[in-house]
Amino acid sequence: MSVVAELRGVSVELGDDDRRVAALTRIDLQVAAGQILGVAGESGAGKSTLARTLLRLVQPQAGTVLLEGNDITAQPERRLRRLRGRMTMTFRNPLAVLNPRMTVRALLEEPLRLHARLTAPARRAAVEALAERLRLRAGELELRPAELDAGRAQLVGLGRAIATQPRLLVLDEPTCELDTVAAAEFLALLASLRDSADMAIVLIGHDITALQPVADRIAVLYLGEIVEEGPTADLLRDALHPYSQALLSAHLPADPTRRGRRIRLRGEAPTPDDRTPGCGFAPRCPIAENRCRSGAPTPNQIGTDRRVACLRVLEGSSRIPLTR
Amino acid sequence: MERPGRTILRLLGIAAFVFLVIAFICFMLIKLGAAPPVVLLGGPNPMPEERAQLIAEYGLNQPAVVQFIRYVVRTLAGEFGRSWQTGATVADDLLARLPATLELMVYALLLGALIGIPAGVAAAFSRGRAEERTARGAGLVGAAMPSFLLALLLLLVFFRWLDLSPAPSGRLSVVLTPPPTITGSYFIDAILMQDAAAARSALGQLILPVLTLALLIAAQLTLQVRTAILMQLDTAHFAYARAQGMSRDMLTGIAMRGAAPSIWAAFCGQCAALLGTTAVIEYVFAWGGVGQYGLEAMSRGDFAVMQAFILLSAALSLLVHLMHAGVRRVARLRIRRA
Amino acid sequence: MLLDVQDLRVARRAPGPDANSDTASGPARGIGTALAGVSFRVVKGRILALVGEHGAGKSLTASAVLGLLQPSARVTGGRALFEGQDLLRMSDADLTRVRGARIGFVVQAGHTTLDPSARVGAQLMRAQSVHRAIVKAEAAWRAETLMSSMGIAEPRLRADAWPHELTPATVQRVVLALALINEPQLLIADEPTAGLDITTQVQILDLLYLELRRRRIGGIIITRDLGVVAQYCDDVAVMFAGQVVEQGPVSQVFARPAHPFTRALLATVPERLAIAGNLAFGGALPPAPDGCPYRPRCPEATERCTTAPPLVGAGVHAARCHFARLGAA
Amino acid sequence: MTGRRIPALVLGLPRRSPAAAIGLLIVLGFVVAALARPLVWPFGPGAADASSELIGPSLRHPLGTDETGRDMLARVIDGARYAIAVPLAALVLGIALGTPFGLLAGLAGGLADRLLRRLAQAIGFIPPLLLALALVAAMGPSLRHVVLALGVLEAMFFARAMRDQVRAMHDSGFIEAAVAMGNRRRRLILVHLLPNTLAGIASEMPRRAAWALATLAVMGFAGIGTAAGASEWGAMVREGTNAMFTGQWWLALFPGLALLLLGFGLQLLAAGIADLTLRSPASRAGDLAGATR
Repeated sequence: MSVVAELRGVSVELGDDDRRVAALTRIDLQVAAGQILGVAGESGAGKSTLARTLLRLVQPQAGTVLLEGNDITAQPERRLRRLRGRMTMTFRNPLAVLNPRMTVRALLEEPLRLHARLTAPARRAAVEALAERLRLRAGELELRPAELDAGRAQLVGLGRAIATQPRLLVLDEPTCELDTVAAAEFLALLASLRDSADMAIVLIGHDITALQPVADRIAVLYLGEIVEEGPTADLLRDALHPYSQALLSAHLPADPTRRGRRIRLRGEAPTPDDRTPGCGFAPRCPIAENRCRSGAPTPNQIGTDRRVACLRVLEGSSRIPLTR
Repeated sequence: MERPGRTILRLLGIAAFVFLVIAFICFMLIKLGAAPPVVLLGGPNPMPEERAQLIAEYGLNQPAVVQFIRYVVRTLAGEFGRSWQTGATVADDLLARLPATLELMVYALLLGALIGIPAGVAAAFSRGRAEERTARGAGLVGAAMPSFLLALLLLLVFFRWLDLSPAPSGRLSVVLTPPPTITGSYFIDAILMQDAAAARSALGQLILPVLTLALLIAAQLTLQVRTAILMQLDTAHFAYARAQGMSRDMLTGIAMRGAAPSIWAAFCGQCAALLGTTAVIEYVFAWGGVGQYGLEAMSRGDFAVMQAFILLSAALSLLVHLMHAGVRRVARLRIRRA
Repeated sequence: MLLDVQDLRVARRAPGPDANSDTASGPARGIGTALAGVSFRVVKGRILALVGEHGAGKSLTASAVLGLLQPSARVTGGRALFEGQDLLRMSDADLTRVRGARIGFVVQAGHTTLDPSARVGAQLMRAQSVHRAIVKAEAAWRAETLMSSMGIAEPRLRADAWPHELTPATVQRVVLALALINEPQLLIADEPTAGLDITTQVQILDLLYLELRRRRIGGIIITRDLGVVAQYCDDVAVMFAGQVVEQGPVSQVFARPAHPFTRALLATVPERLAIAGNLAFGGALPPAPDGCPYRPRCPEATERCTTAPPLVGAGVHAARCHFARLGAA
Repeated sequence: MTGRRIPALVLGLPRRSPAAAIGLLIVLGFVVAALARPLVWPFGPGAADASSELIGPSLRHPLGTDETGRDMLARVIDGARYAIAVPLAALVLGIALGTPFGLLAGLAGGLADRLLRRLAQAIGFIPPLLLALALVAAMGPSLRHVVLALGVLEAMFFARAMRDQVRAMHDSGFIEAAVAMGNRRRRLILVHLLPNTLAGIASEMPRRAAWALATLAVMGFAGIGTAAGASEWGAMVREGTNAMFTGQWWLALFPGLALLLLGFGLQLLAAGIADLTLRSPASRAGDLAGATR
């Protein structure tokens, strides 16, 4: 398995000169070809910034961004533009990212026009093939964004992203505006893509459980830091970071016989403005100790391929006792 | 949060910038002129000594930059030159005519708001019914109405046909002597002096020009207020309040509160643009205010007056802008205090 | 019986030219969103979930029951008996006395419900004075008490806040308080936690659930999240293309879904989602205009499905399908 | 709306917005009248006829004649040429001058944008009507100067409108998506930005034309820039004002009414377009939230 995209110690600050806010702090992340990496986090965790950093749409203040082993951290936009067919993304709000004056056909054609040297008939054929892969219905190619619903629009967005056969595909909360059925269809399509095209996929969402059906690995983001990362099955079975546990327990199982016991967190998901020294999760953590409020934990390797950033994890005391 | 000293400095900086830009435009009016500046400033046939004086005063034989600096300095000192039409200094002319214009504008604004705001509110609340279409149609006709045409129509009906109003011959019947200046408003001054005849005449003269201006203002305000309120009616919180069973009065209150900033902005916008329309109306009614003075200067090429008039109009709208921003700031502070 | 909706029908014309009309988004514009005979019941002290896809008519049903339809839609038939009185035939003045007083409601996107130019406390007090004569001090006291039981810390301080100063979760708590302040018998909540983070979502839902139970209020929760249905609701009505295609107690419907659409819906749940097989839900296919509307997407459709399916019932659990699988287990 | 073809859009207009349709009809009516007058009306605007001076409205002269016996209907229709051509030219000039500036300022952002905005704000303190009058008064009366002055002021408006559109669009999703896709700057502007921003500005055009028309008329009425043409409506009203009070009301009234009608047509068109493009935001918030009655 070859690593397609990698972040090494990446920190990103956003905002203007008056007020800078740390959106991402010391992020280490790898995603390999044929793999789906799920990234879970609530609003303000830095999910969208992470997506944009992977594609170098955002310039990090520190660290290295690599695509297929090449450092693209300092590449000028002119050079990056040529790579934009190899690294693509879809967006949260699928309807807003489609130019309202273009037809679905033109929208799907655009990436090919920009990145593939094809003759007009070849491009046409490629669009038709793409439409078939997305299972678009007859006539849908001639519609405009205003005539699509969110589910279809996200499908078009996905088509635009995979048209140039990218190496890296980043999906920023692709199902957050979709109905359950449309979302399930989208994920099924995504899984089939992973198997057929050998690309690295980063799937971002706010709920671990929603990522579970397709993600091979999951990273949990809190206040711009990765608090836990590991194989999906391990993380679901035995989440080690208190926040991952809380996130998992907040999921509502669609099974009336399973009345989950819940971890109650204090307060709301904070914004980067409210960042306190020490562990970012400490103010809401049910098992936080005094040392958590002074020293920031660094990610610890647990087992062969898990990382957890919690001071209590090494002693094996990071599990929160469940209460109802 | 904000240091007052810095804010004041910033405001002064902006004011200086605005002044320079406007002064530059006024200065350029002469440079744009087809005739030599001496003619523009001194009239078609200036006397030789007048000529020499003008050249010295304005530095007309010096580089343009120097001329501009001189112009700025003179303007800041309140020297606007002489009108070759009246022979008096422009500053004196303007000061003498300003009360007449202000009187007209203030009454027109009050009456216009009194008609326009309720009409706009009523139009918005009767959405989809005949009342709304009537109010909106009237607003659109008013918006399309040339100011002078409305004035002439009113004169035709009330002066020529019905003979209810006096001739458009200024602020007072020609047979009366104006009251001594106290506030500058003939009507109020006449009342203060207990001069019934003058007061009645002043009021009679006021009615038609004020009505003309007020109708024009009201038409625009109706449209703007209607839009502002409609936007409130379309908000989810308004729908929610309505669904909760609030009475019509409460709902009106909610919509008005929400629309208040927009309505205030619309009103201030009307104030700021009013001098232009007032000038035309003064011209029709031979009102003798600064508007008529400025307009006639423009049509005859009296450049010193023209420059001063443009400066004055900008100063007025700057004042309105400050008033608008000030009130908004206070209102927002009230919200932020919580 | 708190609310008994029988065969509710709503017709909707395509949006006209005037700016004030509504616009349904997406391809469903003007068609397919009308209600074709919706029936369900809400029992005192129980919570009913209304689930279905976007455009199935969930919100429209709530609007029709509350008499809050857009001008482009109108009720063409059916009854909605609330404590014996038909809401659909009530005069506007009578309806006004019901809404906000005996029926509370929470709408989608709660933050837009609050008046941005009034303090939170004032809005809570205003909502009380609409329906009864009340002394200011008492109204304020009740507002604070309710805010506090909605989990808002320092309610007195918060009552003085403007809506824009509050976090989304606090706003939602205020919206809930607003819906409950007149002690309604029925609460209709349309996507009460849409857009909230999942850790705050459970906080809000727990509160709502406890409050409904404690006051023995009947509830209708409109949602797309089957987890919400499973964890917080007693009964469920599954809607598809303007019809209730299946209804019954949550435990029975989830254990033995009788309608193919319900089965498809339940299959989308992450825990059950079988990604390996190439799942075809047919989500993009429009409903059929006649016969069974689910026919185009139904893997089990036969010739018989071109005729309108009957409501097949076994006790409290019923489904609108020729081949409904009921009560086998 | 974007999906519809132009003919369908025009044919469907009366149903979708009666206001816009009526407005369009009025404006087109003036255009046709101005073009077709020589073909259908026996009198010319300049044909003086000593035998028929100052005749009131009659069958032969529906709008009467002036003091030199010229047919007023011919003159009023002749005036439509100015009333249409001058605002149109000013609009074209304003868009050609203003939009590039607005586009550049909007794209550049930062200091250049701030400076231009402050500049526009400062100039904006002078009431536009007075500034237009002063510019023409300064440059001297000629049709070219009138168009130039109006065009410059329209340009300021369109620059600002374009700038706001670009800034708003810049933050919208599809521009970011286009960047993420690797669009070149030029393609970004020409394919993605410009068509969408121009569409946003288009709805303001009738209102701006109405402004230019009204300002042109005031120039004529105040005797500034009368070189615009003897049969310019504002100038005709000015000439007829005194006659109005001596009984010949038709001299001033009919050109004035023509101004009102054309202006009203433009305003209707603008209002209609605004209705068509602006949909109430609440209608998207779901039924319960959107129900307003």
